[in-house]
Amino acid sequence: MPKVPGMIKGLGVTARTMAETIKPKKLGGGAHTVQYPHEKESPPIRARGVIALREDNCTACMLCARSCPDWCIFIEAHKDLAPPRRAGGAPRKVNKLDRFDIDYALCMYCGICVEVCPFDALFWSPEYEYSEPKIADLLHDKTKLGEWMETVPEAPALEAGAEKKKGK
Amino acid sequence: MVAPLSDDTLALPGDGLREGVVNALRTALGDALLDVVLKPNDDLWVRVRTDAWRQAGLVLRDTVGCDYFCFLSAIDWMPSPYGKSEEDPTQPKEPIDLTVQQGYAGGDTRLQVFARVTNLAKHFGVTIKADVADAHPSIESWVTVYAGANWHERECHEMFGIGFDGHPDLRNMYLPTDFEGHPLRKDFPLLARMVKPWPGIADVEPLPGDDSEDEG
Amino acid sequence: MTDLADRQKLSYIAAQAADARLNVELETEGMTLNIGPQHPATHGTLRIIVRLDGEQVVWAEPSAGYMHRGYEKLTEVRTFPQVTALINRIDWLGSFANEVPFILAAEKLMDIEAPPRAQHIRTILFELSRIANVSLFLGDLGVQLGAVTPVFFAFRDREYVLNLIESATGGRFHPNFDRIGGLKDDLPAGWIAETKQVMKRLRAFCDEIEDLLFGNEIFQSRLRGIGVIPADVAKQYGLSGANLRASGVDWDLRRDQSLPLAWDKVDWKVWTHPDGDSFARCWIRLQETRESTKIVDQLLDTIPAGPIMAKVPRIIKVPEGEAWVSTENPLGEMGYYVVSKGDLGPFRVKIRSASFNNISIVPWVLRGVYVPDVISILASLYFILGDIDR
Amino acid sequence: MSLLAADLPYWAQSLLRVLGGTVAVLLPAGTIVYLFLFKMMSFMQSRLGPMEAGPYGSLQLFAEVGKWLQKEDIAPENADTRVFRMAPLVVLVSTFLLVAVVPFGPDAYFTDFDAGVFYMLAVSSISTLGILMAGWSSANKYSLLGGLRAAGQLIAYELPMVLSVIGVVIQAGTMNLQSIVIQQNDGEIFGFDGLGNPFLLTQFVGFLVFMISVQAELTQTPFDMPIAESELVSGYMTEYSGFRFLIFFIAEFATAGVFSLIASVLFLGGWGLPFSWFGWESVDGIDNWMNVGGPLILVTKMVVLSGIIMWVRFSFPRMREDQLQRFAWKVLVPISLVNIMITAILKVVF
Repeated sequence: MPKVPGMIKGLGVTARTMAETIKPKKLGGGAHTVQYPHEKESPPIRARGVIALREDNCTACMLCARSCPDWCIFIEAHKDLAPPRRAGGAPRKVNKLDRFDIDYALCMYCGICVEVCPFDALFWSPEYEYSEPKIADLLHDKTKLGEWMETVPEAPALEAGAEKKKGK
Repeated sequence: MVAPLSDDTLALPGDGLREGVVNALRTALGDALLDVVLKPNDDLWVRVRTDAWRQAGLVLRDTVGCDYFCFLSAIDWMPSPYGKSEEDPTQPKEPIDLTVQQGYAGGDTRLQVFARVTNLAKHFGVTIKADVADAHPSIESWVTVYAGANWHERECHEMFGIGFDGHPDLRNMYLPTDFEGHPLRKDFPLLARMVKPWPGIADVEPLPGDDSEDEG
Repeated sequence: MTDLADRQKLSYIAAQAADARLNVELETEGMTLNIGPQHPATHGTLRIIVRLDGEQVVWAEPSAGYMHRGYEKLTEVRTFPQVTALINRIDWLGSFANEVPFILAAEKLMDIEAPPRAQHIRTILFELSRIANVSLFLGDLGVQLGAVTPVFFAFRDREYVLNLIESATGGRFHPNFDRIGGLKDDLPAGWIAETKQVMKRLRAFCDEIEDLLFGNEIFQSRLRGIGVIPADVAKQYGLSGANLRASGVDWDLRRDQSLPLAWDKVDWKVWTHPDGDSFARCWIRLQETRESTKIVDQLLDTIPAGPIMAKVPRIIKVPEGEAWVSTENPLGEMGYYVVSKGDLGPFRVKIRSASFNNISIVPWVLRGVYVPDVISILASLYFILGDIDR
Repeated sequence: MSLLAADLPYWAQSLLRVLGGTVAVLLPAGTIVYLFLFKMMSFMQSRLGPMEAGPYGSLQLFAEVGKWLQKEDIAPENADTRVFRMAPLVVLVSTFLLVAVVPFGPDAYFTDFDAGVFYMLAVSSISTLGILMAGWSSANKYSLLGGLRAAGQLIAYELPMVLSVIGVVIQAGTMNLQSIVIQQNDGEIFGFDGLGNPFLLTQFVGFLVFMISVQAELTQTPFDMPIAESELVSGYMTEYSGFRFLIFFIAEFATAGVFSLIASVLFLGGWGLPFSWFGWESVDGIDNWMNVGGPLILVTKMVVLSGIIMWVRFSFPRMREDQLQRFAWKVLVPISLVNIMITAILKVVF
């Protein structure tokens, strides 16, 4: 067979792609793009979208703030009395959060804070739609971070051959 | 399977390959070869006298066969006088030990130039170091040995303030021409860490009327 | 080969002649053209100052540093885990590949080795980031030469690779997944099957690009014999990766050094090309993308079971010492010279990035070419700004 | 004589002609931009293109025009302001002048004069002037390089274009575009008149050369060095924005449309269908509905041709300046000269 000139082949590639795109979705064609915001792609479970805070678990131990490479976590707390664990015990002294801010304008989404947290207070949520017109509004306080908790998914099942993981 | 490495790479237990390199360097440079650290089957560090820097490069290129230029840079061995800016301002500052202590293959000066070249045929690399005087840090240029050293020496010049004699064009590469200071020297402060307070300071208000220290 | 060397010589003579013409024959001044820092062809902010006689380059000088972020300084105030989060921004298109040599260097200093499963998955992700990176190059190449369509194909199919990386690591561009002693997490269920599908796609993408671009006669006439770099010059300048192999040097760090990664367990080929011209560099990258999909396919079948983390203390202090580890990254040889003083963080990290060396040859290779060739040569050398400036 | 001329006063005729001319320039431009630049290009790249403005994005063009019109009219400080401002208009004028000779139907034409081909080739080079003006006056090195490249390129490709049309002129024996259309539809090939005699068949080489030259005249890829966005940012258009850029943009696609119209007139039988289908004997026998149907047929042919132009544009990389010149002088010019010789010989023989 004589060699087809490369230019003709090139025209063939674009024509084929056009046919693919025009072909209805049902037949396996269609565009590869998604018409945001009418339809949305759901990010994978592990996607690092936004950090959620479970306030009750936080002990203000400062580990996350110290391990943050960007210094974008700010924590203040006060001592408080909590009801005893067992009935009849003495009330426990706990650290209650006054302030837990993450400045998403600085955050580089490395996930180190979530990883170092020893008390399971920080979680990743794949939520991504929280852009703001004003940069100052990207500072999420503890209420807002707490609201993200609803969007935190279960950790995905693991591929065959993986060891069972302990903890989170 | 991938083609096996050449026979020379599968070095002997004593790593005859790298020992051969050291011997070749010693023969060519004599007592200008100051120190050697050899990790068998892993890596090789040599330190040469400052005035033998260019000659060592020539020997490495022509005799040892390391004709591939990997990188050239410098180290400031003085510990940073500023620490990591991660201390509580309310606590007294711990003094920082500023003794200069060099790494592999030793050294006498605070600043050291080091470079790495590779032998592509026999699959090994050599890290070569040389001291540069603290007062007037300068050393011969490698541009005539390895053409690629040009940019690396320019970078090194602006970042460490080390002069390279015989370099054709020792302009700043990244910084503005009138920039003062040498950013990668340890005594150059990292301002980004100093203008902001460290957020890692524990800020927990005690219960009213409770002065007992932290527990659990 | 001699033919190409002759062409290079001719372009040199042409540059000299143009230089002479500027001052003597016509008493013109020539024109200094700033390509960049804001220019469509410099993907980032690289500035190239060229002096022209007509459209012929008499002299060219890249001016980097518009994006210098001082990573070598920043690493000195960070702990080892924090450095990992930082350095995957060096070559932002192949980010996981940036983490690996640094982690390997730290592991070398600590004298630990990741378990086989972790090594395997590291290699897979490494190759995926290579595919993500180089597929974008293949598309971008078209844009640099005026063909608009390939880049959309590249973005289209790279998206699938990025989705894979995201579903495994959580980050599309900055995985921060590699840890001293292993990996952060195991693969999610179903990932292997999905990856195999995507690899099939990517091979089809390579075929499309080959038909659309590499087979095109205009494309070939634009790149063949342009920007010839002979092997000895390439080695002198420390060119690496596809740029070096395109000059006929058979050198691939994946094969030519022993690292605790899984490349030696599968069957693949190192491609070289004798010409050393722009076309050779692009062609090598195309072949390497195909080769990478093959590597990934084979590795997926042989992932060993077991843990993904070695026994590592919770707070990592790296013992005193110096270590150099480099790997064959998408752009070329990427290495870290890590000096530790037994602290939480490194004492000094010298980052040897591929693009810095690859671009340092630009003044040499651009003399005597025409303005359109400036673009095609730069495109074929393939640099990422973050990788030059660090 | 023209149908319109018979019934209407002069001012109405003129008004109608101006309106018709505007429509004839803007409609093809709009069609090409929406159909090919927005949609075909997107489909070829596995995406959908603009979808928000209007059903299936069909009003996107109006949105774009609205955006451009709102923008400030900026001229660089060092620019030669008067020339800078005039340049886009000069380019657009060439398009309007071109469309004046295109026949749209048996009676639907703006002018009908005997040197149509000659005129068409002459006015098409006015746009070169505009581009050179834009490149020179912008006070920008990229623009200057782009303008000079454009001048060199357009002059180089003018020649093969002229030479390829000469084949048609020899075969038709006239330079009147209307007569060329009628000849093609009225003609026969070796006694078979089912297809008429479109010059595409007899002048295939000429057609190819003409289309390649058109591609170059329009500075579409693979001949888009004057714009060359990866080298020269935007070439001679670098400094333009707002409605002056819009005029360049319209001119680019309107000219693509007009050249496709001319190519279909010269090679594809223009507004006509083979006369034998309807049993028309001569021009006078043509039914009157062809004055409406003719333009539609012509536009259909135009869409096909400009589709090919755009298809090539979206698929190919760009050539280098010296390669382009070499291609024009060493390949296209000799081929079209040979084509003229063969046509002339055959004309004498038959």
